[in-house]
Amino acid sequence: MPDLAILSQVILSGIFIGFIYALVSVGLTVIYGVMDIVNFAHGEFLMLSMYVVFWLYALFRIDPIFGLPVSVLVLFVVGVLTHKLIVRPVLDAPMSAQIFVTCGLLVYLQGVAQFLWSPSYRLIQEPLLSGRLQVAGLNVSLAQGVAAIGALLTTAFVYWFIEKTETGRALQAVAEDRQAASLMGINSDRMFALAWGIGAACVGVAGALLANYYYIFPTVGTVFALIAFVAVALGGFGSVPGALVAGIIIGLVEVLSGFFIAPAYKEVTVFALYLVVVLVRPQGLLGEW
Amino acid sequence: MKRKIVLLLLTLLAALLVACVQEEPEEPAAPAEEPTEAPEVDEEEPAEEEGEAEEEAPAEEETETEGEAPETVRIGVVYPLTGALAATGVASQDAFLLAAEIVNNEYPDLNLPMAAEAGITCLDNAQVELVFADHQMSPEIGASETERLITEENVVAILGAYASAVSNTASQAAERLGIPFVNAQSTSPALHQRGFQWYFRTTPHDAIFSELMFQFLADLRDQGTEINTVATIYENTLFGSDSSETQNQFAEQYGFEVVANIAYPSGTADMTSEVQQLIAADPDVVLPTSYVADAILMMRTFEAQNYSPEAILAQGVGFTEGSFLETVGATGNYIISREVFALDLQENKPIIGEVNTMFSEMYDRDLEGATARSFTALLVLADAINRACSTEPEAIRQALLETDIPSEQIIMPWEGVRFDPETGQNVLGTGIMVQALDGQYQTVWPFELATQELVWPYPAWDER
Amino acid sequence: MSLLEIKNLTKSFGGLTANQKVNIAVEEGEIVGLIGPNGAGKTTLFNCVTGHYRPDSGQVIFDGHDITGWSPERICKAGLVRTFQIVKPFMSMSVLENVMTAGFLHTNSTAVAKKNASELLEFTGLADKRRMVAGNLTVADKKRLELTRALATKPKMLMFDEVMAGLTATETNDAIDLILALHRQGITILLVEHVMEVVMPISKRVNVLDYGVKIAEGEPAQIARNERVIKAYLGEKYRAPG
Amino acid sequence: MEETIVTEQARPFPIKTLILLLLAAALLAFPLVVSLPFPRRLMILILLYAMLGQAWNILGGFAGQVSLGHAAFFGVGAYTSTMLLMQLGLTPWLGMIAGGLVAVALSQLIGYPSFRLKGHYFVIATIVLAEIVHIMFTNWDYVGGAVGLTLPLLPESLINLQFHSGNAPYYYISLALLAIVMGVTYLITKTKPGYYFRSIKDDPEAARSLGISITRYKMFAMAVSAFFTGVGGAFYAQFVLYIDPNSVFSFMLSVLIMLIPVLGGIGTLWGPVLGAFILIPLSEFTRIYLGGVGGALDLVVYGALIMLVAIFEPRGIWALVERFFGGRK
Repeated sequence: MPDLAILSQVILSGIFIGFIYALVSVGLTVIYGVMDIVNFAHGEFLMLSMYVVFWLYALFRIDPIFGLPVSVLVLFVVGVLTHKLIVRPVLDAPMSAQIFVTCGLLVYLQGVAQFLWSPSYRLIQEPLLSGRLQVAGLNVSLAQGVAAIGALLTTAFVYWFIEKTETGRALQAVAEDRQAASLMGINSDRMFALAWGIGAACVGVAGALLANYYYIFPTVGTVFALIAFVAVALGGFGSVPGALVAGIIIGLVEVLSGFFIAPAYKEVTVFALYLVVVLVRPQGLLGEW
Repeated sequence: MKRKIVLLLLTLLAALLVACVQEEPEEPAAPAEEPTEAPEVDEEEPAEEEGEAEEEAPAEEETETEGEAPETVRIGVVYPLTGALAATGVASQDAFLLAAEIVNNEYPDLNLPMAAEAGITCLDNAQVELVFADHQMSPEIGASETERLITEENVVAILGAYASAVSNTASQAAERLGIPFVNAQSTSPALHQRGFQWYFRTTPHDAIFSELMFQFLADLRDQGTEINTVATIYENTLFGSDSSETQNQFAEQYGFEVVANIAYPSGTADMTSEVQQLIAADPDVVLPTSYVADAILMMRTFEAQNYSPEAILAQGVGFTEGSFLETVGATGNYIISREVFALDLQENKPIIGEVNTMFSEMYDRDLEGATARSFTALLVLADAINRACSTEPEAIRQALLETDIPSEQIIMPWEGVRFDPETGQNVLGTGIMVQALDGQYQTVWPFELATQELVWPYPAWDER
Repeated sequence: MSLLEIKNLTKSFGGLTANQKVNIAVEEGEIVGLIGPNGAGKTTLFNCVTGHYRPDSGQVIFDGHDITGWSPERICKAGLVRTFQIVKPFMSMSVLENVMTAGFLHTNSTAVAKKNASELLEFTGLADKRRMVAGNLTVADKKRLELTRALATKPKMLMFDEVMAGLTATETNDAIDLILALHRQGITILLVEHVMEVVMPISKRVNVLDYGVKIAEGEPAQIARNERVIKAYLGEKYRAPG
Repeated sequence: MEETIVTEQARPFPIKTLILLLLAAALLAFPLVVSLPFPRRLMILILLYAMLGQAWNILGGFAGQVSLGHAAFFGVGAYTSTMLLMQLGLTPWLGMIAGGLVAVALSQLIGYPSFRLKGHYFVIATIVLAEIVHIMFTNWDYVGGAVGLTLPLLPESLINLQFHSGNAPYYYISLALLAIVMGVTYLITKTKPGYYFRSIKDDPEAARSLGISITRYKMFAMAVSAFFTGVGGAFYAQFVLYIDPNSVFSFMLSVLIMLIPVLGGIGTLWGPVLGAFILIPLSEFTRIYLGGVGGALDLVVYGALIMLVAIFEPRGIWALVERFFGGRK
């Protein structure tokens, strides 16, 4: 049995990485919840936002924490454009065509990133949020701690926005029944674009926070994408709190199983957990069926 | 609406194409030249006819474009130019181009094979022309591209393929078609043990490196440094698992205890559990085997978790790739790695400095392990072609077998290049240990080549 | 013994009881109606009987088997076949293929399935539309198709869920004729309807559900006079003559 | 509304037969006319992927169960035949069938839990299960772990399924395999299982009410699909002579197997073939002519084209072909 310090460190780290997973997943689940479409290029959105803050840092010495709003804005626009240009035409097409189009986007964005920014690994070397805090004998990387708080705030904001605001309710109405919503005078196309914007903007936050300590690379999105898909399904497609809870659970399970079983199998345990959960609750942890 | 989308996408495409076309001429012997309408080479066994065909066919091609231009010798280069290892692949591409430049023109001041005169002297100063292909890290594509280069691009030899898994299939294709395959970087020990006739490897392989690492540790121990335990942490594909396996063998042989073997999935999102396992096992020396992405994440995680063993002794690659130190900055300091090459070797070998100056002027970066080996491999091959005095594969193969390039004529710390006739492995290859100090790798072992005092133990994160 | 017997069937969703101790029996060869206002629990009962829901308690006996909790496909194979209130034709298939699909329950031969399907379409009057994609049919024709399709499984008993809802007067009359024709072939029929006009004249007996409870059972004329039924559901619209 | 007619393939249509015959003749004659190994290799890949796409199509196109985990079947097929060859010296032909059968067994194991899930939950479950298999093989030392397996070079012969002097035999074998899969698919579409598959895709609830055991038929579709995918994997192993988890189990392979029929037209007999004939050369040629630059331009073009097709013809390119023929009729 490892000593308590190591164990608590492992758990803490699991929660931290879990928040990042949650943040990436929240964006995905918003898009899904409103439109019933899984964005397979979601990881590439993350990659884009990381490059946004990286270039702000490299060219203008703007720290990621100040680059964050820019990243959110850029990603919002990317999300809206994605909807307008490639998703709207396949809105009523079969699921496979929707997968097809977002897979195309995935390949396209990876290619563009490598073409424009070369396949070099990048890292923001000295962000403001560097260094580490010692809290009760536990090491807390400042960047990861802030990322966790940012994830929590963003999730809470998105939840508040969808549940409590007029626009949020309009989003829900569109998600529920597009035709009924349009009878109520809601412009569903605008709501869809908004959902894509919000979904991508969430990744804008995630990317900016992640860039404080993670490497940046044209295919970095794939590292997080699969986990995000699983988190969204585990939490329940379309459920924002579900994505948060699932993200943290996945982070914890991954780190704990990596520590106690073997790192080589840590993804297996996460995947197995997903299967077990959906077999008992086919709609995911907090999903509505 | 739809029309708008098309316009947008097409404009984007066009813009990218234009950007690309504009870039091309900057590179000598730009690789993307239009595929010449494969001159009617419709033979079943291209290997046989290659020799005769070579005499005329390429000449014909050239007359079309450049009139009286000299004959060219085409060499195929199969590397990862996109995907996770694209950075290294593209850098290697530059190194090959520089080597070709040196072969093709007169550099009488450089003490390198083939440098003094222009082109392949024995073949009327024929120019070396490189044909690049991208294998995208896929063993299947690696094989098919090799085959394509041989049969359609009429290359006389193949340089490939960086990743061991791809070198495996690509060299198999070359073996089948009877064309020499020169392997500059793949370090999987299994590769030269397949009994192939056409496979040549200039670089030392991981078993040699692993042994060197333990010789280094044993040397230190003999000097009184207390080292008892080691732990391997490795990415669980071919490269990592091979490396860990040989390290375990040599640990036993040299009398070190292995307290943990930690395999992790390459491209993982988080390394906390791996690092915590290390902390729990508490080895004196950590032996990581990683590609660059994982290496970056690993060091950041060490830092975040405030973990500092006595030493970090890496199996090169991810930790020594050109971009690594530059990317991680101060975090990378004090890492020790086995290396095939270091710039400070120029203190003992001036030729390294000369070549590096050319390289950095042309491509705005310094030579490192991968690029130096690419560079060397092409020179070795060109030298063999020159001695073969023929473009016939069998002649080149024979010449390769007779290769004997002395240490002074290569930019590597090797004792030279000479291939084992059975396996095609360079028997004179060896390595060095380097340590990162102020963002630069400096040679620290063998002690007689050292340009810097070894820093041991690895300083704690807070004491830097 | 009744062909279909629903005994004390109870089904609730959360706190809401959709059916409470409902008892209904259908004799072989009968046409029986099941009516009730919106939200009376007709469709829930229907789904419990045909296996799409599992009842909380109670029994469903069909043709001597206790089919409670059986899967829909098994119930169909036993000879009890349903249609859907919101029609569910196989949208991408042609009319003929729709019926053939159902016909494969009793044959593995495509030729036989095709022949049988063609005959059935002749019978139900869809023969000239056999090549149309089902998704492009009118609502009335979709309902007709669904009925034909159900027929192709050679049922002992058919259950129609609001088969006449949304039809014009002429279409309703056509549908009634068709149902009577089926009845003449010896198929037992349970008609669940919200629109009463169609149930009353052709049903031998009528059951009335209200708030999940069966409030009346009897011949159409009796039902029409029943105070509770009138109060719950009929209003002034359908009083017994005289 | 115009009266849409569902085409019945049985309708005599000589032009169609003629085209088919010409196509078959061209395919048979191809290696005789083209002797360069690379175009042949390209054709072999096209035929192999057409076969894989068609196998996917049986489950994803006809029965409507979109799987993104087919690499698992491909991989176990490749590993089974290879292990049988290396351990027992079994001829790859039997290995191929064994590989297919192991894939079937795996499909039933995967199908049982995942068929209870709907829509995207099912898709994610297939991804996750395939990834589990991938990771297991990566860490399973008996089958070479991450290092993979290098097939022993055997004397060239039909029974050994190895040909070193030229790849025409591989070509004909892949053509035959595709022909078999096409035949089986055609048969399925014309018989009871085909009708059942489509009914499950169109409306599972209605299908159940008509006595169709949808789980059983989904499992059946999955089994057929997995079998041929496994056979394809075994063929691939013989063809490339080296397999490792990252190339035969990769998620991107699953995506590619899906993209082919989706591009060509899912749920159609010819869609996957068409898709393979477009997608594989597209990816090969963009790589060859654009990839050598190292600028990833190939990916840009490839990705853009995929999006364009999806936007303009979400039902796949076969729909275009049908419209074209429909217009001329």
